[in-house]
Amino acid sequence: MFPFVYEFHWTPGHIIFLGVFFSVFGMIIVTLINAMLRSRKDFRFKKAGAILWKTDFEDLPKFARACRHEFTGEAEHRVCDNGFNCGTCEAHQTFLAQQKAEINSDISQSDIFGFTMPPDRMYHRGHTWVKKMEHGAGSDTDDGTYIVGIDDFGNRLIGKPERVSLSEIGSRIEANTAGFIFEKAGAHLRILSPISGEVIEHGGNDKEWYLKVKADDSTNGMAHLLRGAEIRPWITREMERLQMSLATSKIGFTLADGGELLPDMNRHYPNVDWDAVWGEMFLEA
Amino acid sequence: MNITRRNILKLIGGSAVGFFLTPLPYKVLDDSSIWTQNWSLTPPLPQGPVSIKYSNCTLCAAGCGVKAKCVNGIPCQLIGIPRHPIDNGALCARGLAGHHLVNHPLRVALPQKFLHKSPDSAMEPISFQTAVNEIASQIQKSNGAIAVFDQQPGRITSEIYFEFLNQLSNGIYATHPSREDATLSTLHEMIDKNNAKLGYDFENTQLIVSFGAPLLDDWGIPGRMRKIFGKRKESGLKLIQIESCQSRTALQSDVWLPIKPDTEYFAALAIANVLIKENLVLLAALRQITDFEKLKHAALQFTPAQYSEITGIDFSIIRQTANKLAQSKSAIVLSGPNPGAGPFNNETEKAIASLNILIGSIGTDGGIVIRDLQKENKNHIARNWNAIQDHSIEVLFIDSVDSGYALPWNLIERKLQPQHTIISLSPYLNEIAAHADYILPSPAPYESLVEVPAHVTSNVNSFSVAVPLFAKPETVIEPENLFKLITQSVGMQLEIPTTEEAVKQKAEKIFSTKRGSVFSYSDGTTKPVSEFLSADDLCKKLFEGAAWSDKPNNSHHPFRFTLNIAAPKNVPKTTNSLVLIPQGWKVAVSSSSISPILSKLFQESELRENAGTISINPETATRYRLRSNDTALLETEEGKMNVRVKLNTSIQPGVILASVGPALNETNFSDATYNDVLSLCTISDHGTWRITQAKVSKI
Amino acid sequence: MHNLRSWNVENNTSKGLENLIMETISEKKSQYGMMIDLDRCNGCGACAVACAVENNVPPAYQQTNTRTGITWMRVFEIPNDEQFPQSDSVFVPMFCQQCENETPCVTVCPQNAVEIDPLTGIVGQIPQRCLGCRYCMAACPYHARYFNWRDPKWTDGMKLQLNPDVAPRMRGVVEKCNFCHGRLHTARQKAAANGSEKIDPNDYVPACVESCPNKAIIFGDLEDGSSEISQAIKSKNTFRFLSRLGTEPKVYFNSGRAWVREMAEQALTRTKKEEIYG
Amino acid sequence: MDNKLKTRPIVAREAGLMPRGVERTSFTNFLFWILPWTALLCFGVYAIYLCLADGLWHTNMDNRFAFGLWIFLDLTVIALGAGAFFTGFLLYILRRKELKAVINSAVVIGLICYSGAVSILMVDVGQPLRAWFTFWHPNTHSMLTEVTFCLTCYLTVLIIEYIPIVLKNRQLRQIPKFLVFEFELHKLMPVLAGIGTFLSFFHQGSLGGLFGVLRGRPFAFREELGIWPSTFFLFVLSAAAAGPSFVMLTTWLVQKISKKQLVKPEVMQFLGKVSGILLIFYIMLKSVDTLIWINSTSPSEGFPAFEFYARKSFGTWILLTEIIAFGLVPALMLLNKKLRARPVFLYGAGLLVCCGIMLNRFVMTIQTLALPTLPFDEFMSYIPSWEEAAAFLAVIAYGVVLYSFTFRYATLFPQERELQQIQRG
Repeated sequence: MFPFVYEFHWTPGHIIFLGVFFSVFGMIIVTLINAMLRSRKDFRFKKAGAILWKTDFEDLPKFARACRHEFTGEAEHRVCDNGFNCGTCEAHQTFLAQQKAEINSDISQSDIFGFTMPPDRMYHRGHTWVKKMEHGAGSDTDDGTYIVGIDDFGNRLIGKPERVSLSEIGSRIEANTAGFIFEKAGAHLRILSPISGEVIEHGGNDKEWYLKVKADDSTNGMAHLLRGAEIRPWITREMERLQMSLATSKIGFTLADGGELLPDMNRHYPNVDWDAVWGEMFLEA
Repeated sequence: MNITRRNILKLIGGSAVGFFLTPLPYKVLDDSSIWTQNWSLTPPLPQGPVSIKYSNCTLCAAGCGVKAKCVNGIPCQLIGIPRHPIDNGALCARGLAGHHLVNHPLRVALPQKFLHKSPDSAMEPISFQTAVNEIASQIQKSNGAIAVFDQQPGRITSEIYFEFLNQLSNGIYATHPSREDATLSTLHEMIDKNNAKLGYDFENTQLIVSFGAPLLDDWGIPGRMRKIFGKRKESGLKLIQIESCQSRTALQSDVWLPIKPDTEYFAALAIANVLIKENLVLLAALRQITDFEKLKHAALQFTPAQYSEITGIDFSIIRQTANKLAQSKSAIVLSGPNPGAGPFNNETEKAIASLNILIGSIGTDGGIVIRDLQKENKNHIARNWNAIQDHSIEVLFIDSVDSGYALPWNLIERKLQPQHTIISLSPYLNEIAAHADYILPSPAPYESLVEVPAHVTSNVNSFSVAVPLFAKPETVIEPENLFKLITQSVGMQLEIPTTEEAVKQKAEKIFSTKRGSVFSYSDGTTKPVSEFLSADDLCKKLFEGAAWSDKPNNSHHPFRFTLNIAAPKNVPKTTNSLVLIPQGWKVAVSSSSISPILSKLFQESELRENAGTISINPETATRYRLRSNDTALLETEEGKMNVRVKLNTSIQPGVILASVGPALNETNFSDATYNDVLSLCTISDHGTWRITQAKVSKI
Repeated sequence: MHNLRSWNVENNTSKGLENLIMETISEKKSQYGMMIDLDRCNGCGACAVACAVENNVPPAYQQTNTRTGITWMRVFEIPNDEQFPQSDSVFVPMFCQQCENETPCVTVCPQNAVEIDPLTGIVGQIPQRCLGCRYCMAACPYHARYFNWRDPKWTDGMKLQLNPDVAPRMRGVVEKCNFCHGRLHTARQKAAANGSEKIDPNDYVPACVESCPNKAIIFGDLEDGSSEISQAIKSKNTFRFLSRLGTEPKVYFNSGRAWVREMAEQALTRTKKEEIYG
Repeated sequence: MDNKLKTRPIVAREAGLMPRGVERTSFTNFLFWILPWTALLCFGVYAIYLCLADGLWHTNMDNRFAFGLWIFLDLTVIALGAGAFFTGFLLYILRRKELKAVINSAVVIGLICYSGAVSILMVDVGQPLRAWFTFWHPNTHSMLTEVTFCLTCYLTVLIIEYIPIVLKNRQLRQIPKFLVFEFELHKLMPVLAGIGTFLSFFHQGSLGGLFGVLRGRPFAFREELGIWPSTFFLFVLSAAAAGPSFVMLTTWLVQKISKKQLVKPEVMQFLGKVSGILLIFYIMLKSVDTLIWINSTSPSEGFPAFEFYARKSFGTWILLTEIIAFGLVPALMLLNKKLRARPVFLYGAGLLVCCGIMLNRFVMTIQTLALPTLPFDEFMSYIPSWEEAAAFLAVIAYGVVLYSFTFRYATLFPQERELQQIQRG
């Protein structure tokens, strides 16, 4: 380039100066391109979902990221920084190893603070549950099909949605990415899918929405889900979170009775910033 | 090889990469820097053959030789002719940009008539014939005088004006020349031989005593003065400047006598006093040629102490000056008005001129010499402007040429009848033309053929021709043609020669005398007239660009003089109030006479003061609480105006130096929009406006 | 070698080829300089006018003043600090002083729009390359650089009277004295046409030198020991402005008046004057 | 993604653009706040249009004051914008994690300052269309080349750093590609921070060198250390000192205007401490430099330095104010832990530091040009035209507008939500 410019002479100054400048400029451009290539790669290797969750997760307040072992009392104030992915968490393994027996709790009771949380399923922190497909009698094959639904806490919190979108049949969903989209009162909520797999059926009515998913991995892919004795302390914590969220969203409003959530709460308390409350409770940053 | 889509893509890709390896894109990028130069608001340069033309500058009477670089025949640059025998190859700032005057923003392209009576004082185009008819009927029915105002007398056009006015019963030929020859013309009136044309022999003089003449500020023939003063170290020339302000000439003088304002008369008498009282001059010899009793009486009117008091100069310095004058081998005493302030009064002029007689410098080498002895063939009715009766002129023609010396409109106005018609021949709508009823534009400088006679201050005769460098527009008219039309219209019989014919006649006359030599502009050679084969040959040479100059006329003639000087009556009163002295530069007292490029001097630098600026001493400024660049109100009995204040330590305390400069960016000089400092000056009965009592206050 | 200062005429496209030819002619090295005899200068302004005409510097707009004007050659009147009538003043033409050493404007220009020609020592301004950052103006201790604050304006007639050898500058670029580059270019062409290595000194005379009626300006090659200027600068009355900055300006001044020489050496404030003017 | 469950980034209402869970004023209030600034911005843009379309004669700059208000503005905002690089440097390179609380804000301030400066610079030059010539015909000796190169690069860096902040907007983040890109970009942030620090070091320095190399301006000229004049290093140091103070000050201002706590006081105090440490070093070096200049540099060029201060308008008071009132005093205030803990002193000192840097840049530009050089020169003054002032204000208005929008629709202060919950709960 330069040698074609009138009266241009190469001097050591030019070489050093332009060398440094173009190296720096090159570095900036390379960084930018690198970021682009990496994100493309992420999509190609299907890492995007995990990344999205990771980003969302990182933006969650610490209180929402409490470790499941904190619920059970095994640990005090432990904040998860692993995206609730207990499958890869070393600490989780340690805790599991230390667990002598199933934590003793009244797991048969499905009514927790007035919520119906049946113990026959596993729960995701984003208020969805997974239940193994019960095949009809005579069928002994476990084909890895699961039903995914929204838990009672979630259902009651939202009430009756104005519009629902479910993942299409035949599409893939990733754990911790949107499995349902609920729209209500101007809010636009994505509700996280608890597991990864292929949607093979979906449906629902005014009250219950579900996806039937052929899961990728039925053991490791479920490690992060809460179950059994963890459910009660978790819901207790969630009630606290809700209370706090409601408090910051609108001063002076608390769940004074500590009792059950009314269906369609937003109608009863129109002054609350429900968008913020829902977002917080459904782990949306 | 078969053509596949892949191959084509490869080819395109390869070409794209290859393209960036060639110099082409980079060269194109680089060249675009040149293309950005094609800024639509930057004019394209004229293109075409470059040629050289020669002519003479006619912006003032000096008539310096000019070499013009032309593109497509249009001059784009003027420069002097090196080794020119008369002007020494110098052009002044005005002359260097003289070619711009053709395209001056104030130029009037068409004959116009002012509708003075209408509220907006608009101009409307008028045909020459209609204008001439209207003017002719004005002339025919006039009761008052018909006057032609010529600021550069002595030209062929001037002769035409004479002829025209001579045929009228009520014609007045009015002049207001540069007054650079003030001392010469005063002497001319004192002399018994009134056919002698006098000139200053500066080349051989040892001492010049100048009463305010701006000798080094484009006075006379600027190049000649510069050459003489440039060699002063070798020639021993001394200059004594007697002037109330430190002008550029005073700065360069050997001795500067900073007299009080307007006391030149007394300074001259004081010198005469010393010369006579102390017998410094040969009084016996002087008695042979003049009766100087009146001068003696006038000079002895006051005591040295009184002279000192009046002039503000220690008498010992006056004595020294007188001694130098008397002892110098050759000396010249001369006066010259400051171009802004008008001439001295007659008594002052006479007193200054008589010093030359006292020291015997007339007719001697290095003194005032006789340039030529001519038969005064016509009894002219030429009148200096102030000799004209007030309210007498009904129809006034104002010639297009200006003298380079200020001309207050008030001065003209007082000579006019209440009902008057003014016809301006100026090609420009300048300060004076704005007062006219008709503007019948003459050709601009370098648009017509003009002959250039010797300058009034020259010691030798000379002649050259200013050939036109530009084509003349059809909408302008030469004064001679205009007067031809007017004479026809009023039914007068008048033979009007063309300039070309007049030049030919002059060339024949020169050829017949065989005197002098011709300096050719193109090759710088000098050829004696005797070597020319014919008058035509000489004439042709003059048209090609040449200057004829005579050899010095060394004839010594015994003269007799009449020294009729009135004695001063009483000591002038000194006042504590401020005095306003207008000051101008010969080159630029009118806005239209200079190229807009002179804004470099007037507006874009502080080299020359433009209109509306006053300079005062810081001491005066402190007294009136003024600071540099303040706007102040300048008041005189005549009126008031806003001025910008400049401080200058070289100005006498109590003096306001008001610059009479061009108003470079004015486009309308009529009515109230333009305020000329000259309009604030009190014009004395002598037609001069050198001193005005003034007040200044901060706004 | 490529010679960029020939760009001054570049937009006269017909000359492009001549430039290329000319550039190939080798030329002897010169150091052009000037000397101004301040005792001869009486501030007539001819140099300033001749300069503006030669270099197609436009006349002023109505609003233009001493601080926004373009005066490649600007003459200052400098008073001594005496009161009337002991007052005296000197006229100092001020223009680009053609600094030789660490030329302030050359080193600061971000895009090489100011270059010193090794062949002539002339500091050249390439307006076509200038982006108008005005850093060079801040750098110049002589305030001898001028910015085109407005579009150049001539009347239609005057546009036909522009010097065909010098391209007018556009708005937004800096310009300054270049010792009449158009004339250098013409002289070079002439020398090249004659097959000469050296320009005839008579062919290359800047407009101010040529027009000075007092012959107060001497111009020539400082390298050439026999030139008039090389002799003239040896005078004891010769000085340069701000020579103590070490930029080795190639414009010299000369005055027999001691106060003028002392004035030139004065550092910074002339407090007396400031009191007056301030 | 195969998931056909498309999220719809449709703004149901204006509030949908804002981050969740933080309180923002009503849209009407926001409009009332933003409209006057936008009006000011438009007015400034009109003035800029005049300068670009009609020529720089609209300014009051002249051949003597070739630089004016705009260059002063450029130098000042670039110095104040140094918070971006220095906070980035502390966070990403020195791993001071607490600064995460202000990094976004610092980046936005940096972007505003740099883009504002570059825009004004483009108006300030006579032929902005030729700005690319600097890359084509670079003069490696010129400080301005260094400045141009570094500014261009660093502005690119700042834009890249600003992208993630924008992409994390509540609606934009619903587009997976944006969020993934943001994530990947964020991982590379230390590289950019490093480059930014490197570039900032050079151009802050070169801006100082800009005047320091002016041999023809003895007031500004300084001896060279290596290849740069001493002002190079002083500018780097002073900018690094003022940057954190400015970040602190703007944060405080935003807190006051938005009436909520955004950053923990410890972070502010840390910024103040950093500022104080750097400032005390700067003041020491500046004093040494001034003494060398007075006693050696200036006299060796033939100019007694105190004559530069001989005028009423720019007396020695200006030097003393710069060094003591705007230097030593705030430095000591910031270094004292007890004083620092009190907001009056902390922010008061921050204000003094910012004033100090403004005064320093003012002295370097305006005073340098106002002082005569030739013996017959005069001291001159300069008052900007309304067009210059309008363009100046436009930069400020632009900054307020951009900052306000970013503050409203993106997360500038990650601690905000938490602090809000603490406050409420």
